[in-house]
Amino acid sequence: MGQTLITGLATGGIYALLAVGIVLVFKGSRVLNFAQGEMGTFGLFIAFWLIERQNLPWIVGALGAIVVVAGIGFAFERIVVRNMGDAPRLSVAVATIGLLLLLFALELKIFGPSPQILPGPISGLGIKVAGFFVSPTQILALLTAIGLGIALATFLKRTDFGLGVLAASQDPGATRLVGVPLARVSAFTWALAGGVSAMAALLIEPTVGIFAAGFMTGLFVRGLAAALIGGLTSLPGAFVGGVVVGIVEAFIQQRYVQSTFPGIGSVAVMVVIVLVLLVRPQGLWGKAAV
Amino acid sequence: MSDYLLELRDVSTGFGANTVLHGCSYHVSKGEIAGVLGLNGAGKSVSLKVVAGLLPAWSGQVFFLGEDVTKMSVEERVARGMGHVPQGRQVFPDFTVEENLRLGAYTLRRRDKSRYKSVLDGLLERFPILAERRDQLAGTMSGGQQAMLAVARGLMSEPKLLVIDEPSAGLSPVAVQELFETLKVVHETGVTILLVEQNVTFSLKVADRVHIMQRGQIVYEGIVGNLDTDKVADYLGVGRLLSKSLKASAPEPVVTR
Amino acid sequence: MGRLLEIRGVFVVVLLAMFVGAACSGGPAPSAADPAESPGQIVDNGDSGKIGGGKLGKGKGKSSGKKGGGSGGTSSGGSSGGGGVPADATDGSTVSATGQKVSEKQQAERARRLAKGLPTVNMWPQSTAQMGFTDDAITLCGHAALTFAEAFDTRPEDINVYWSMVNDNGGVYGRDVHLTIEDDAYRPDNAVQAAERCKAKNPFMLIGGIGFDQIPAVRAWNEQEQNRLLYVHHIARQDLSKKYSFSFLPTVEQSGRLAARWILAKHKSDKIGVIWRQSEAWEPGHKTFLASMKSAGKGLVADLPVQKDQAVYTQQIAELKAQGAKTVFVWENGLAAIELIKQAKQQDYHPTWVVFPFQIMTDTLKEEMLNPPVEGIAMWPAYVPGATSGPFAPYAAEIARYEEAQRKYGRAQKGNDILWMTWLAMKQVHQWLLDCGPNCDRNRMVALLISGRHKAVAPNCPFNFKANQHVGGFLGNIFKATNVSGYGPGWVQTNTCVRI
Amino acid sequence: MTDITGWPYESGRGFNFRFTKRKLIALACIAASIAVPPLLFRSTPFLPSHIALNIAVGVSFILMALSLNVLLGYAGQISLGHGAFLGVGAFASGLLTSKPQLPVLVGLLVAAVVGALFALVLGVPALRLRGLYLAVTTIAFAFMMEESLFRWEPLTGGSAGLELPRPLAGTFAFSQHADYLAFLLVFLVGFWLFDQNITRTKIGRAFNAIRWDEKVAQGFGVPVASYKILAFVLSGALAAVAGALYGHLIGFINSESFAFKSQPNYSLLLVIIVVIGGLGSRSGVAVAALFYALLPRFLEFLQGWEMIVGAVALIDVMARHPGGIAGAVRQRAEKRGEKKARGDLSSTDDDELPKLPKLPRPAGLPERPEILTGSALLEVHDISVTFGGLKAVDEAALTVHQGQIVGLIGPNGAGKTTLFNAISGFVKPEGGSAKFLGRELMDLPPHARARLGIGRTFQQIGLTKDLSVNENFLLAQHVAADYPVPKGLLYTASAGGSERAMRKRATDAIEALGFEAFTDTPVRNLSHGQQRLVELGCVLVTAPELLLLDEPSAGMSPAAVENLGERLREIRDDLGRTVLLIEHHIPLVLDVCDYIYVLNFGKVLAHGTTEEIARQPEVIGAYFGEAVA
Repeated sequence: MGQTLITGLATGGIYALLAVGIVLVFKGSRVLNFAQGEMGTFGLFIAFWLIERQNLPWIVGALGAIVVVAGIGFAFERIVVRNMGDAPRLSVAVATIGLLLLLFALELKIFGPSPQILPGPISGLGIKVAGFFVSPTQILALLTAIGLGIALATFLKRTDFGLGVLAASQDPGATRLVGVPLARVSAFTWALAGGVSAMAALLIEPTVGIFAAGFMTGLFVRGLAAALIGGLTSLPGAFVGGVVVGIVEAFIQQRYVQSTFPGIGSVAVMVVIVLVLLVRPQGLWGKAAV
Repeated sequence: MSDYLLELRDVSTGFGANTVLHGCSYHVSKGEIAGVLGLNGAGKSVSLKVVAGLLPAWSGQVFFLGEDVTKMSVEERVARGMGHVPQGRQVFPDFTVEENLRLGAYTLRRRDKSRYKSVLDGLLERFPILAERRDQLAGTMSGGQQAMLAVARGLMSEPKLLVIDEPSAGLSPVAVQELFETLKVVHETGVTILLVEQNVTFSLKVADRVHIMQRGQIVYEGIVGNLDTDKVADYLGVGRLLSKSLKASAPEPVVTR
Repeated sequence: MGRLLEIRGVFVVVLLAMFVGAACSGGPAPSAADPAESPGQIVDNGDSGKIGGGKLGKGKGKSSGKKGGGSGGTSSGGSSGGGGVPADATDGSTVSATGQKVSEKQQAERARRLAKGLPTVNMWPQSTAQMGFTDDAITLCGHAALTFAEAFDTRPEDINVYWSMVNDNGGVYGRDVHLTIEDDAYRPDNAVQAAERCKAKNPFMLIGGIGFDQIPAVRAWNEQEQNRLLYVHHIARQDLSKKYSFSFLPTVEQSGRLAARWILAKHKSDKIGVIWRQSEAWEPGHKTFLASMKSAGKGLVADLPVQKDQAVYTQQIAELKAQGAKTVFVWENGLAAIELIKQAKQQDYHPTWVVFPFQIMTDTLKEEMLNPPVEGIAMWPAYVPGATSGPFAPYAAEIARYEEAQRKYGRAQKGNDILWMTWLAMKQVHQWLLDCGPNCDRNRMVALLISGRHKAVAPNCPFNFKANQHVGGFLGNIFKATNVSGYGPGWVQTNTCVRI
Repeated sequence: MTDITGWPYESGRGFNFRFTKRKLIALACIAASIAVPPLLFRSTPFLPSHIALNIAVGVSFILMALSLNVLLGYAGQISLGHGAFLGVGAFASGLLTSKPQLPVLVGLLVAAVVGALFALVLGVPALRLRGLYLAVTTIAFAFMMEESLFRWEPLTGGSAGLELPRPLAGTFAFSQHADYLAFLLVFLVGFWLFDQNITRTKIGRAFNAIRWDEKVAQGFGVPVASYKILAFVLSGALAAVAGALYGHLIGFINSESFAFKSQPNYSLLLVIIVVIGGLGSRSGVAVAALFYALLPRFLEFLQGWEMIVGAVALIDVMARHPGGIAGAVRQRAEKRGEKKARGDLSSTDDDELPKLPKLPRPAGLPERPEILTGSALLEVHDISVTFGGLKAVDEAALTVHQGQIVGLIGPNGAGKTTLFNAISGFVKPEGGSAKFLGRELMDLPPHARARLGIGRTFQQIGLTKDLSVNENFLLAQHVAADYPVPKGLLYTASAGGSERAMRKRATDAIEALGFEAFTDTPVRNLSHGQQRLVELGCVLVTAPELLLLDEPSAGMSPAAVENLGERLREIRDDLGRTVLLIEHHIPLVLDVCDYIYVLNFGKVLAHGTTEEIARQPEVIGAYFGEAVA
């Protein structure tokens, strides 16, 4: 029983990281970034190239991936999101689908379709934690998720620019009228979201082992569920949502591990999404944003 | 170049195929409270959006502090000293009063962080209701209190010009009265005010000069106190009923443009 | 009502036009000849004594005049028909399937002996029986998971190493053998489209690569009236209804039985669990495994279904650990096994895994494969690059010849188990082509196979099509992951050609 | 009312060509001529089989894209998981035709039914969701199907999948790709006719209205909920058939063929095709579908580059033309047309409202009870509406008698529009009742109230702005379209008759307004005054008993306001209609209204005849903040 809870918490931490990326972009430019997952996979390929082909240490590969994907987020915002100005949000969402397909096609073209294996930051066997068993990478994932959350929360609340980012999500018009450069806020959130998605991918991959093009898109939907539970506009909500989704999925899968009906876990996650949308579209913390 | 604090010169703009402003021009001199009046849909608020930079002008120019700012971004105009009290107040509901004020001082804190404390305390003194509710979320405050907060937030960046858009909409008469006094006090401290207001009497009480807008153009401009009441009443579609009350407050007419 | 009729009328008219058009064109359709249903005789103009009745021209030169089309079959229209017997069919020398230099005359003699009394097969009409054969070339085409090339480290040019070697030594009865591989991306729907591309090349033989899901799809495709190629493929379901498909490897069902027999022999005392891919192509093996276990009175502590590319197995591992399974049979492909073992190690769970052994697993997991050593069941001999001593000694010569050919004709890298497996398969096909003679055609090839007269080329395990005319394999090898000196962890053969 | 779904809509006009009878027969011949050649030249060099195969794939893509266009293009319901419907159709047909060997046509039929059922399951939550939230639900639905149902071995064979045989016509099997191409082309003609029947009947217009603004649709009597479900069901059924046809073409499908992660990802690719093709434009979508299906197949050397180029093209098109290519084409066409139209306009002062159309009561209207002149038409008793703690309307009561013009005045934020919304049914009041002709409105949905004979205008012009003036007049007659939906889909004689009557009535109304020049101009390109006029015309075209007008004088010049007064009197006296009018322009109110209610802070401050109210200037003074002095 406890083991399932631990596993749920660990994967939940990773879903939370994904959800934070989704919520950041939604707060920054009121757009649901469908490429959030695939940006992570692209980061994995960059890390793979740095670590395996140029055999640099893991940390250098990871940082390289985070910087490159943050750059992709920044560039996409600067080139596309900005000059779409106040075009309907769905057109911008479709543009992010374009980014998803572009990254997917680039991965296939540059790195080839075959699955790759990337070693985790700390290998070695699992450790006993209060009688239950967790792998080192899962612990690292959870710690990073929490650490990033705290760092982000303090930055947003303490600094002026951070306050500007939070204000942008409440009322973009008023934010500009107090002198906050909305363009820079939007660029910042997209770059940060890129970095966060690369970090999430780097932490998920070791637990899964093998990754290929499109690897993260499957997990994107779970990150989306987590963000929705939080209400798409609240960072703490995204965290709680991530953990909830992780634990629900773990318990359902554990309960039906013998059954031959496939994909019970993902069915549970989807039912959660639909229920949250029907009952409380603005999620547990957020305000009705759309 | 322009010798007014703020001047709109032959500005036309609109949305898609609809042109709203057709060569609209008006000006605000330093230390003055200028009111822009007009019926619904005359384009009053649109002109403020052009002043703020939220809406690009298709043609014509906007001058602020004598400089042509037509192409300048919203943020830069605020940095140069243009404070805003937006339509419908648009306070940040999930922020406390103090956080709203701190955000209002965004440009001030970038210019000179040390002045923030003194400006904040000064304003809290002048707006006691805000001082009491310093840590209350703006979203939970009443319409009148939010209006006060919006004005205070606009003042936090020590603006040279405060642009206020329909502050009285949706306020109870008592709140309107308080707002009137506040604006009078604010004006005394030397802040120039550009006011767009649908409530005619309120504007005439507050403003020094009045510009009347009709279908995207200024059709009448005059100093309060010597307005051609019949013409004003007619433009404002208020009809003869109200001309009586207008007469009381406007002695002699001024030739129109 | 006028308008209503009119609309419906238009629709009906169009449908009628379409069917009428179809009906009338269905009749004297110009090309799609319907092959005779029942297997008939080998088309050979009676005197089986003479090979193909064609005059055997002299001289080795490639350009020697084209002999008149042998009686083998009139070539109607381009390469789609068969070629005749090449002039220099039996006067040169070539390399035999076992690697010795041998004269074509001797091989032709042996083919003629084997041809006597072959059962009659008439699965292809005379006009297309020799498709893929021209005077100086034989075309073969295959489908395989090339997109997983990097993972399995195989490229089209590597797979062609065997035939480059044969063509360099005179080819088969003077004909060069050209093999092209179409990529099926390890997915059944792509495999059908790859087979479609192969069909456009009119190959003599369609060869199927690894893939429990891909092969059934192509077999079904191949039975359709306008396809019907001679399809030789890797492990697949029994499914004898597929008349045009042959495999000299055991079936999915037999592999399941072999695994059960091995586990009962070695791990009877342990608690046993099984993880199996939930798919129609994998289900038969799982069924026979369970049946064998049950017949031996051995219950399973865990029987867990998984999906293709499931990637996350935490719950299954937790269940196996909870049930205390000491030996786990992984009825899934190599990539899934890697993820499973990797994730199990992270959950501090170390049973004896029984898997399909691939070199990518030992190369990736390295030491994690060794304690306790992972066991594997394979239908091909073990291979570790460069290792020729110890258990590899019996077929060290073959390994050396393979690696030498890789260096000479391939991308000069050290080769891997997939290429080794392909090398052995091509070697077997070479033997068949030689045994089938210079005037071979598809009917004769099939007759040769189902007669059981051909010989299995070492180190492949022996096979025999006599049992059911379509599946020849009935033996398998048992591997164990061990540290091979000079290379590191690799698969080593502990038990050879174990009976199923 | 801003565009709730936040979606840039281009009307279905595009460059579709309209079908008359003569063209229909011509089309049938074209279809036959397309279908027969592939049969005759089967796998000869003229049409080699792999070319036929690629073209057939192109045609299947068109069918799939058309199915999504109905849902996303016409009705504006964002479905990002359309691949799931393709899969459902393919597996349903596969199951029936591979194991029990049923004929393929039966398989296709069952696929359509199953697709419709699954669409129903997805359609119900769609009723309450908008924009991005709906998009997310559809993705969740697609993932649920892909990761569970499509992998359920007994149903789909799991990763081994199913074989889908080619159809049989008696002994003739469509095994050659050229034959199957012919089979597909017949279905293409069928889809095209079906789609055309949607756009030219009340169904397509209702979809467009729902896409633009549900309130406007309800105002014209469109039962929005049931039409949304209809959009999902039609789209689901068409998608299932298209998926099945594609399945039978490639002969084999497994759990991954329609997966989200598969290559290509059908769900997203179809969205791209519909969006790039320009929403709602049938021909644009078909061209985009062909382009996307055939490009990678014919330009083999592109290998991998085509997806990169495709993705960049999509991002670029979205950035520059949120309305898609056809949208861009239309914008250019309209710009030319608009300049011409605006040209003639500037000559006349567009705010002069010419005479309003005096049209007889349309035949198809539902029966209405007999009304005695002067009797109470609308009686509202203590309606209260609160928004987040703020009492927008506080026990308001008013009565409107037949043949009267009643004014409702009050400062901004006094609750006037909220009261209107309560009467029209867009807002649920806490308590109180509103009787119209004795019928209690509170237990009727908005569209039912409209059918009773209540016309409504909106502050931001209640028209479908991307549809043409003519189509708005047709939409306005939705209440009078008395043929059932299935008849409309088959465009039966009765449906055709009713449509022709509505078309004639629309042309009469447009002529009466003198707007013939702008019949086909999208309303968006008219001036504010003209749009106001078209809205008035639309509301009047079904001769409703009561008109709720929300600030018609907003943005009008004094001269135009004078003219508006004339028109209002004309509506009351000549057309015998009753009007409840929200207005800011006091002189207009005093001049035109028979009775006035003054509202402030949601309460009725005072009410009385115009003379009584005029005598109490302090009432209006208070209204203007006189108390401030």
